[in-house]
Amino acid sequence: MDDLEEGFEPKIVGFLCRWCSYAGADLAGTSRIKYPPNINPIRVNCSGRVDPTLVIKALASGADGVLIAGCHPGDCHYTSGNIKTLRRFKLLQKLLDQFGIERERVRLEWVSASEGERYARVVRRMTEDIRSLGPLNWKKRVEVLA
Amino acid sequence: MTNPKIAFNWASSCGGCEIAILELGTKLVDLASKADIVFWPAALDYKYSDLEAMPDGSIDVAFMNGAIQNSENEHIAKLLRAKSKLLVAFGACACLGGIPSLANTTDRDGIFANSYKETPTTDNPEKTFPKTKWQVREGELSIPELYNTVKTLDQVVDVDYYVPGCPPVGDQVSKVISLCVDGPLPPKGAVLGASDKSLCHECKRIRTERKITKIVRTYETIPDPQKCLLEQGIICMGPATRGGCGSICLDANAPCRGCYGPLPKAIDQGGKMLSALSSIFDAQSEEDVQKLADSVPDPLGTFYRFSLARSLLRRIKA
Amino acid sequence: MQSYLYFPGCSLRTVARDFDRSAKACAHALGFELKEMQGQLCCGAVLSNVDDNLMTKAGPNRILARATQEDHTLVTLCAGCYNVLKRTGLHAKLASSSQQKINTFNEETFNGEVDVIHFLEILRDRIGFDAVERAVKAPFKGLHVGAYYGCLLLRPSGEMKFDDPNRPSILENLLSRLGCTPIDYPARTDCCGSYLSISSPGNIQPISGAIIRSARSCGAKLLTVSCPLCKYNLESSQLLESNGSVPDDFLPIVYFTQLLGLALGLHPQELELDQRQMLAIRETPTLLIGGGKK
Amino acid sequence: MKRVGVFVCHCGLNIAGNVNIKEVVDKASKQQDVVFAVDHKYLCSEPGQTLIKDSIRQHNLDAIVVAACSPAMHEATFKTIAQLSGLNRYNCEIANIREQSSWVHEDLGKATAKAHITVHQGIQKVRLNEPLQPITVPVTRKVLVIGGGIAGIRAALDVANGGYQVYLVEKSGTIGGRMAQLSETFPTLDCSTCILGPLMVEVFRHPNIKLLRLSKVEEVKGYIGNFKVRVRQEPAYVDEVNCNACGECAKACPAQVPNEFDFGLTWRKAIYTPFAQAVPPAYVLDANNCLGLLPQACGECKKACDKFGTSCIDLDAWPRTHELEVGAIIVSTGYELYDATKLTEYGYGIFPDVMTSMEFERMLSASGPTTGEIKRPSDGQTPKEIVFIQCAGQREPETALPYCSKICCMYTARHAMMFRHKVPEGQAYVFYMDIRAGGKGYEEFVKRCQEEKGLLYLRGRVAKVYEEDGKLIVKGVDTLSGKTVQINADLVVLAVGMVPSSESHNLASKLKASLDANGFFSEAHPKLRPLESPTAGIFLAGAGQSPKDIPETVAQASGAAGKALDLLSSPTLEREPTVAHVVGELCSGCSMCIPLCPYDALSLSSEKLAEVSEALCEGCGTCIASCPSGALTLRNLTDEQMVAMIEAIVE
Repeated sequence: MDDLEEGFEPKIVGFLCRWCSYAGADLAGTSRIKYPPNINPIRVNCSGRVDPTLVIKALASGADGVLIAGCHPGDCHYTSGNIKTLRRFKLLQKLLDQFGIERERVRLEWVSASEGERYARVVRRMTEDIRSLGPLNWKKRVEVLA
Repeated sequence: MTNPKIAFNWASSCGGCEIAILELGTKLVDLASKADIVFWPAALDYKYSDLEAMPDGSIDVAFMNGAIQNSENEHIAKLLRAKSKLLVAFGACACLGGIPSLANTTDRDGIFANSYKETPTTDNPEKTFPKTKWQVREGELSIPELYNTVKTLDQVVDVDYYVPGCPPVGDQVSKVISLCVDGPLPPKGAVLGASDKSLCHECKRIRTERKITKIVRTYETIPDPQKCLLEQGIICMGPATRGGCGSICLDANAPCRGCYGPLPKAIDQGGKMLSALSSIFDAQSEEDVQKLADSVPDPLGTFYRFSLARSLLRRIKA
Repeated sequence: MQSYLYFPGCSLRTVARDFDRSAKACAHALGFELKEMQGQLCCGAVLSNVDDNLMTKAGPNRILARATQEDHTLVTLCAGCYNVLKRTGLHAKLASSSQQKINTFNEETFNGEVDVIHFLEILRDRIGFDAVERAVKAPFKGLHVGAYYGCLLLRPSGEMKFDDPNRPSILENLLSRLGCTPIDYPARTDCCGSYLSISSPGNIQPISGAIIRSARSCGAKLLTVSCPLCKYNLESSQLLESNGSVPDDFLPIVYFTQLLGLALGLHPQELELDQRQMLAIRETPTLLIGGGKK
Repeated sequence: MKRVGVFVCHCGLNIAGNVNIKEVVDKASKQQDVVFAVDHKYLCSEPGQTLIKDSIRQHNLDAIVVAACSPAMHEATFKTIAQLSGLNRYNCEIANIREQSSWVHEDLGKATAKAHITVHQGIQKVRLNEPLQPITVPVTRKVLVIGGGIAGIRAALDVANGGYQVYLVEKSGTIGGRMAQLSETFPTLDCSTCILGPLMVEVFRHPNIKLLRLSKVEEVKGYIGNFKVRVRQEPAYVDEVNCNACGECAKACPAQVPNEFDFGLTWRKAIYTPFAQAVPPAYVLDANNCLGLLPQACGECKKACDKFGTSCIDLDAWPRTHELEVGAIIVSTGYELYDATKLTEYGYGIFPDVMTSMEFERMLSASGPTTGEIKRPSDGQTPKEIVFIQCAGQREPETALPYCSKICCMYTARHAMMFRHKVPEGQAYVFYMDIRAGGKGYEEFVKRCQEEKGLLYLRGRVAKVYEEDGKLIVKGVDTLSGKTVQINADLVVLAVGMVPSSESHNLASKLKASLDANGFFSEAHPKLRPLESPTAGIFLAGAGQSPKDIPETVAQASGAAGKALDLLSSPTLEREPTVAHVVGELCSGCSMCIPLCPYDALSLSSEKLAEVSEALCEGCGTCIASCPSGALTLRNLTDEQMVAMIEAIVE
């Protein structure tokens, strides 16, 4: 089932911090920068709101990838929420390695309110990477190996 | 009126839960006086045929421990469910998958390869692996089929109550049994014999500052018995684990391993503990954070030691 | 021996064979080797390297995609190849939609996994000019050399990030380590006329001519370059000036690798230096060729 | 179970052009709990809002989802309309189907699909929203103004005249900023210090303004209406009240230092007054260049001062810290000049006769290094041929500044004009890309300079400047004639761009106010909220927000002051109630959350359970993410809601 399915469109859940990354994504919009529609953002006040459990939840319930995006270190609207995110993310990466989930699927990126182009680039690259990895389709994987 | 009929059975488990029941000691005698034990293979000579012979719903309460790892486990679970009014998942394995569900970090072939080939002590030149069926002169021999993925009891049959713990601690066990026998019965799906708050709530150790500068493994130190183990850098699952056990491990100066399972509102025990722990890493720069993260040995085995089958991901990607 | 994956390009096989040979010789003398990559194509410099015309990028993308099979760094000598390949690599890194188009067209995915560097960057950043200086066996005695950069090494500076586009110094720094006296002249970063030499050779003369005059007036005895086309233009403009015949004050043009080679004590023939060039170098009485230790 | 209404906006063709609105409406109407779904051309318009209002009443909806532009645009508008229609404003959710759907995806089908999911997310969230009441907090009715240039001066005066206390923090020894360095101002050729001076004095004398010079903001805590700011003030070593600016101390001082006020074109002493009209009118001692205070090495100034009986120098003075409590902060940190040495094509810093426009400005000033005469720095000769290069290092995204500094066209015209006044026989050339003279009387001014003063304007860039026998050879192109030009000049003046104050990045992180890509303070909305930072309670004035000229700066300063006064006009203000709170029966007091709060809003209660101070909580949610019991939740962004939204996406 790992083979590239024809016309496979990755489903990416995005957690965007309201002050930097969501604003950056908005800027991409106002600047009419095009990027693939595979990401669906959830607006959170701070990337620090993103409980690793929710990332795992997203993967377990059918997402092919998860993007967490926050302010650049030092620029956090809440001084250091993004650093907490970084701490959780690094350990989460290690855990997901053990579960066999490829690193390309779960990413933490810093996108400031002025980096519309960067946001678009991140989404493009992530969509491409996951497309070449193929679907994650976790539920099915578990059933197959009942 | 006749005494209520109760049954005990084990699936894929170490037997510790059976011992936990035997540990009731004389209380068992009192139990026997007010309830008839109609099935308990570990202690008394019962055959599955006896169980099959019973009419459906004829058992009042059945306590099943152990995870579901093979066809036999599943068959008996279903059988016991049919025969019992109440089915109680007894112990960490039945509730969460327990230690056996760490097998979900591999699959059947992986287990066989390891047990019948790779281990240094194995001598198996013919590369013989277990087969579910085998022809011999006398006829066909069969053994249960090992599953790729270990399951919790409620992943194969409907479960009324849960009693966590590896094993459930003595006094909780007697309380639970008498509760099930005498009532009043709590709402279906309740977790019995455990607290709804985390172990930290009953932990007597002193907390000063929630901060982790270095991960310390238990063999590397003799922890200060007064201070919180987390703050000494030892990974203690206490914050993400139900209390009710009486913090016996901590009294023995050993960290909680999480056998009482996730808290009522926690989506995923491992994920929650991972988040709580890493959040207090004393590191700002990416490099320092990376260093601390790398110093956590085996996150999966640490955070999901008892709950892998009950976790969101349940097993590793094949 | 440290080995670098190397892309010579068309000219270095033909008109600029001396550039290729001398570079390889110098590399050897400095303790590394240039390993030619498999499956070379024209770098595409002959086509204008404009962003909206994807076809011009198809070729260079192929080259780089193939290079990834062998290494993650690709070395060039010709300023033209360097410019085209480096910028192609940068474009690929952006993972833009146009890059995706190119990849689909080429049926090879290339996302900028190769860094394109110039031979000079090896000397400056990997080996270090100090080490180069230590390897010098026959230092020049103050030969007045004008470094000529042209455009392709430096511009667009935002992408090339090779050296200051207006006041570059890398060649001067190298030359002074070899014992030369690099002379500064305003025209050293002017354009040589590039492919006008094909479309309208007449226009080369004034453009390149100005560069030669500027260099001469500032006291250059010869010019050193890193681009076969610059060399061709700077030479032909002088010949044109004295309609075909070689003028007495002819200002010879040599590749920087040839001067480096001499300083490293290599024989002029290894470096494919011709008589006129050697003459220009020898004419400077203070110069000492070969053998002599520091 | 809620009755949810969904409203989908066309936004003209902005959304409808690339999203199938009908499909979105149809799908939405089939969602759980949705009892009504409709679309409209412009929901933010009056009829649009009325539609929402009426539908809420007719279908007695108790929650709505508005699918339109980004919440950053009109969330407040729609929440208010919901409130006016009898809903709790927190039962309104925005689904952003413009900025993050219709505008960014090529394929209409795909953009529609995404828009649908976005709406679905909104529905899932709003179903679980709880009605909330805003939190009211008191307001400290004082204002902090950071930066004492013309913007800070104007803002401080307006707030102070409004009757509120102002702290004006200035890092240098005097207020006045860049404007004080200017000779004249365009287009009226007013003497700059003449119009600035009186304002500076007014600030100095104003009873409501406390001026803190030689000061820097060290730490900012708190939130809108209740900021706590720590300011560190370096000592001036001179008692500004008693000093009568006689200057004897400076005469006595043996330490010579390049005078930054003249960009190093002149010298000053280590004890000095920046310029004649400096406010406060007192000398200051620049400790970095003093021959030595600790241990005292010289003390000549003190001797001189004592000799004249004023004895107002205290060489043992120490820095002071001020703990200020303010309700609003106005940031007017101004600009600096782009480092011209980076523009190697012009050879600034290599050729002495290549100077920046600000240096030229000082040279024009009667109080400047040459008392108003124009001279070549190299030999003191009067230049005859002068070249002004506009957009030096500007509008060059690849190598220098990507933006236009807006004022250079104007002051260059003025400079060229002044040159012709002072050197009638001279010739001035101006290289320009295009003339940007938008502003009252600006175009006329430039025309006047060009025509009356016979300035030679050359449309094109300069490729390089180099020296050849005593002359500066300026090589450029005249794009109108399509020819390259070469000018042998005596003096070259570079109109280098404005860059934000070097302090601003540091300050921004203390204020938690964001900067744009070029390091200027970002505004909350480029069109609708240009005076505010996205961080509530912080207002912007002057060139610290974007390059601008004096009139614009003053206008923005007064605007920012007005905003601040508006905020201070009421003793209390309302804060978002979407904050963290603890479910007591689930909390086990493990205290893992407590160190995570950047606002110290979390503490352990008497019953040893976590508790949140709602006034302090900013609702970032960092603690929620780490609560292992799930006892901490964020109001209207609970884990339950997050999961519901995740499922809306992956289903």
